Amino acid sequence: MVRIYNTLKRISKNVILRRFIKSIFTIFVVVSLTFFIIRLMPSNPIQIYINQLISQYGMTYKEAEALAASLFSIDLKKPLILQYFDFLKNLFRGDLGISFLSRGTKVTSIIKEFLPWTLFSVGVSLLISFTLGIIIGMFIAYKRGSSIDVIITSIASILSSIPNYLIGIMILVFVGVQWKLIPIEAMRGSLSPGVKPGFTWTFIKDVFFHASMPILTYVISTIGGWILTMKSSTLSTLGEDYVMVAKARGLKESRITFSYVGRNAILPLFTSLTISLGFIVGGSVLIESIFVYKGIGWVLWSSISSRDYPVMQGVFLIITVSVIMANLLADLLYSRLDPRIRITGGE
Amino acid sequence: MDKKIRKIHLILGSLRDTFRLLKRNKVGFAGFIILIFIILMSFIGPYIVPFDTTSRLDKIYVKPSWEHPLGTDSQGRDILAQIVHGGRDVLVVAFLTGFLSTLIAISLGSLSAFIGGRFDSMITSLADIVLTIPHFPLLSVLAAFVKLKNPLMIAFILALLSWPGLLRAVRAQVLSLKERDFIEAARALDLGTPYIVFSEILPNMMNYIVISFILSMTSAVYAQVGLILLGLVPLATHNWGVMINFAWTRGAIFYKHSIYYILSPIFAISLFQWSLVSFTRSLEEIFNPRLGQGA
Amino acid sequence: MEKIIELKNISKFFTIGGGFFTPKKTLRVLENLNLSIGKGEIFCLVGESGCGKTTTGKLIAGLLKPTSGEILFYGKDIWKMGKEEFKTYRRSVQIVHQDPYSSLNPIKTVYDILSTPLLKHHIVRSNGQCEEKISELLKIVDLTPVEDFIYKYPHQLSGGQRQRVVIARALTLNPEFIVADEAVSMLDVSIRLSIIKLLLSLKKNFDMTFLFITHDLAMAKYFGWSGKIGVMYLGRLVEIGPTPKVLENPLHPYTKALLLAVPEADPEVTRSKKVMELRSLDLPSLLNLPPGCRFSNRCPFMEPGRCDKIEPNLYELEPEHYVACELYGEKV
Amino acid sequence: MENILKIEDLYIEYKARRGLVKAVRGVDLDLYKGETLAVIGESGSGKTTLGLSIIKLLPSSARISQGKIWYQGNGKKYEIVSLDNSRLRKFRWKEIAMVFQSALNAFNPVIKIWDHIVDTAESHDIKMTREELRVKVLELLRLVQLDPERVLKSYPHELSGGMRQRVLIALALLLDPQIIILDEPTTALDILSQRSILELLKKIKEKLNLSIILISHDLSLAAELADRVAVMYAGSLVEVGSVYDIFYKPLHPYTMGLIRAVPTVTASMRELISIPGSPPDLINLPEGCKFHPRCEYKIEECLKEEPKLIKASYNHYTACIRWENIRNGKNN
Repeated sequence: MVRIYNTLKRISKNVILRRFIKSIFTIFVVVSLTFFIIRLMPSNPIQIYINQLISQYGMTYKEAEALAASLFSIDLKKPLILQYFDFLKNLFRGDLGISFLSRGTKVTSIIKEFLPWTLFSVGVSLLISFTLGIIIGMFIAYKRGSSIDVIITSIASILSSIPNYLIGIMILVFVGVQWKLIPIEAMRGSLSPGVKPGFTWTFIKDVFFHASMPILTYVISTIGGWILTMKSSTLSTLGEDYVMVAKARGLKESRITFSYVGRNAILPLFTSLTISLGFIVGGSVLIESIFVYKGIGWVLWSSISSRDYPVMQGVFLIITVSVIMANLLADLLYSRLDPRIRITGGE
Repeated sequence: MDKKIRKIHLILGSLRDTFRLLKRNKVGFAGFIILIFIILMSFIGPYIVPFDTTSRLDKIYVKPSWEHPLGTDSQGRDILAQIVHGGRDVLVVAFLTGFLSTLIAISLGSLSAFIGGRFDSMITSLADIVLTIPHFPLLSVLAAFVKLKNPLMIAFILALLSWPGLLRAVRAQVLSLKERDFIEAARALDLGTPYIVFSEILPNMMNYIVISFILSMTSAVYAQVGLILLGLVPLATHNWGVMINFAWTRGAIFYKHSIYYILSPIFAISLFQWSLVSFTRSLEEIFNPRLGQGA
Repeated sequence: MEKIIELKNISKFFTIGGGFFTPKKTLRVLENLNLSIGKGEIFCLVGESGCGKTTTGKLIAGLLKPTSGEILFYGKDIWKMGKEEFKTYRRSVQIVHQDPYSSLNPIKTVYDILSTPLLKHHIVRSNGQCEEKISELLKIVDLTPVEDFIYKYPHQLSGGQRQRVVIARALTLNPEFIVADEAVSMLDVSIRLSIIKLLLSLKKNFDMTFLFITHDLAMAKYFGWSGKIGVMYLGRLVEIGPTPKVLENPLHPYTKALLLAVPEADPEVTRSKKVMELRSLDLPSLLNLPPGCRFSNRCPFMEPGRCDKIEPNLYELEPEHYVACELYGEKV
Repeated sequence: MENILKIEDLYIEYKARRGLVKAVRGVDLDLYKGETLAVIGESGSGKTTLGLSIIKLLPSSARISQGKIWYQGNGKKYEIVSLDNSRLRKFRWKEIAMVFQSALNAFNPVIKIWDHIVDTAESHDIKMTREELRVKVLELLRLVQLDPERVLKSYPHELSGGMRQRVLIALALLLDPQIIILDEPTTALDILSQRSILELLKKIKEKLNLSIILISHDLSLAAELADRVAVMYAGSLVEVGSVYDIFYKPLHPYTMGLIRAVPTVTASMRELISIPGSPPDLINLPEGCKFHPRCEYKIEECLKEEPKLIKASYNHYTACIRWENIRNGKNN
């Protein structure tokens, strides 16, 4: 008993471990939530599917039920709570069931095929917009009140308030249709047919060719937010005593800008980073559907439209897990950058 | 009697002050005016501008003219009329969502701050979890199970996801206000908990509440139109989202002459979102002058 | 003298952390506190920040509940009182805070601030009476002409004026006892004295009892010359006695150190002080208190094996003058 | 005596929403080599603005509208107001260092103390190897009674308030400046930590023959440390003189009022007299002498013109036309 208590105490003292356990807990909650939504909703998808099989293929109820159960990897005869445990067990083994639509395809292999494209496009755009946003935001904070500040701030605030899918549609309409600057038809999908994955120029070029419009959309729709947040964070950091003392100490301007202002001004942005991550990944459902960029968001949408429940469930889970993991990563990065958190655990 | 009048004068004076401060921030003031305009257009406009739903095949995708200031759609119907008639649904859902999520956030947030202990950690953990789950995928999955027929239902589901942000703010505010000396003085004066909550704490949080209310309206617009766009909400009425969905699913996006039909709802939604956001920014500046640029 | 407030073996611990994922820690803010305050007396509680004097004030005002021990109001334990009795107690004890900026609700006028308790507790029967009573209160705290202040918001008043409104608010319920928690330390030097004089006039005119909490020994001396003083260190009372005795003949090493350390507004006096050399400059944390006497790790007179082992007893060396130091153990 | 700093007819204004704040108005002040000059004033008297202007570190809303500040030390002579940015940067800390009021936030929270030292040294092209720098810093930290090895490895938040203040003082001495400005160096500290800082400052003063400007609202700090005292009220100097002249023979009604209003601990109990009214609004200053609304010596002439500093005796200046009446104790 005492040993368990001591272990728990040690765990609770270690911030990183604490965050990790919290993430695992969140994943567990989401997993359970997904299971019970699917099983308990008024229009229970398994039941719908069984009915569908009966009416479309003339199966008996037993046959249909057996087929449905095998697709979900669930024994429907067991009590709900045991089904739940089975579901957890399967999940732990990496078994997310089988697609309704293309029979025989495992949900996990669908995820394996489509997830990388989303991670790639979202990751690249986040990197671009975060970096650019920080640089521009800090720049206009230093130039506050000037006309360049006024112009950039207004543009940023307009960009940050327009929903990202509307930006996507506008890009499609203007760049693709009205001005015909890009071949939007050819850009669909995530890779052109015939291009072999590998570390070749053709492959890399093709990857970027297909991902360019989603990336552009993500960047345009998020950069405004980064600029504004960084600007206000920089402004408040500039008002900190230690910046004034640094000036009194006669430190070089560059040293103050990067080590004193910059580094401290970025810290609060990491909290926004975690929220923004969920938002962008969530938004990929819309953006990828608009550009027909075949990532996990597009799969989610098409599985919803075709009522392919196992895929829907698996993909939703994986999206959530990736966001939680990315949050954990951002948290760890943050605790690396802020010694106050690293050591005391924020007390 | 005299005192009542003086009190009214004081209130009027502070309203006038707020308005004056609002006018000082030009962008915020523009946002405010546009917001008022959009609200008036969406709620009173339909009584002034008629919407003729009959198809006019001779007038497909007509360019803007005096008769059709924004041109016509694929069935020859006036676009302007559709914009005027298509705002109400979007606004109602946004408003309801803002209202519901603010209600949840304020009640849970202040309870959490007042009760503390296990209850508090439970609520904050729950808020953390809801905040980490990506909302839009969850909404789309939910939409596959629940027929989102009426605005109240959509608003309710959106509100169930959007309270945690405001809850955190409310909780932090109540925690800090609770420790303020004037609250302690009110306790020492035995003014009673209801009085302390409703008359001392809540009015001091009004600015947070108003701002979060408006911000949750913007996220409601985002999610609602997004769901309509993907066709996950039954398309019963004409609204801005439905217009975009039609443009997208029926291929108008890829048709060169349909540009006014696509851009009109996009512009209307963007303008509405922008006016909400810039209005809140100027409110923030009024409530917290230190955020403003220079003294 | 009748005792209005008595603290018996009061301890107050706070726990921090204790969420699902955070460790729990106990802060022993107050331990084994005993003191009593007679009717019409001024009791000054002095000590450095974090020594527990504010917590003591809040316990006496009934704003916090002690972890253990009893707080007696005219001999009755306040936390065992019936509802009505507790109400009488609560109204009899009022508090004046340090920060005149945060102790007034920024969105209420002086009139609102003062009228709410008056109306709520039926001290006045009508609005007209209320206005009369408010002018009376404002006159007591020297905010005249009344019309210039009654409809002002706090932000339209200076720090000193706000503190006067705070005092007027404390007077609305005709209290017998006022806890003044660093009531002047945030005010400008030229304003402080006038507020102190206002408080003294309340004692004289209304036979008010005061608990005056301060870190400023000179203020405690001026305000509490006729009363008693209690010196606190890390959650314990180390010395209690009549103010002139404690300040002119301090017994506890900590009190001595304080008196020698405090700079004074008189060049000759302050420069002729011989400062006591402490063994450590830093105050220990409440989470990691030294064993035995809590001052033992800094005290230059520390006797190893005694001071750092035994909790000191309270010795009465002179009538009414107590000290919690084992070095006086043999003398008694 | 040799002048190291000379402030000539200095005017500083702030832009605020309500109008122009006249923070410093026509200040003339000398600092002699090796002396400690205390600038005493209440909040809003302009003392901190004056201090910041000496290293030209005013916030962007402030403007020096008139005046000059001459610095003469290390065989160099500068006029600080007209220094360009790059020369100003090299001048700061090397010639004049400043210890700020809020030492709690004076350090960059994300880098260690040692990095602060290196930053400061590198920015001023000190011709020292890392090892030599380390030796010097260890010595300075020992001088301020800190454990050098531990402190250098620490992040700012790992040190207590008193420790941070001592680190900042050590850091101020790093480049051997000629002048140190101390802005409320002990306000946030406990009495015992405050005392240790005061003793430390005395030691430094003795050892290093520095010129010190001490900015404070606390008369007792001036009494403890200063050779000369300058009293500020509403943006201008009202009295300048030796510490003994100021405390024992004040010639301005404001100084006199302050001294009569501040209690002491060890000196015998005396009656205190408060200054009526409150400090003026810096945007709408009264006509004539800025103190006249609160002054008991006021005559009609005081309302007409603001008096300049008048030499009353050797090294003793006052800005009051009735100083002779004050000296003779006559008010008629």
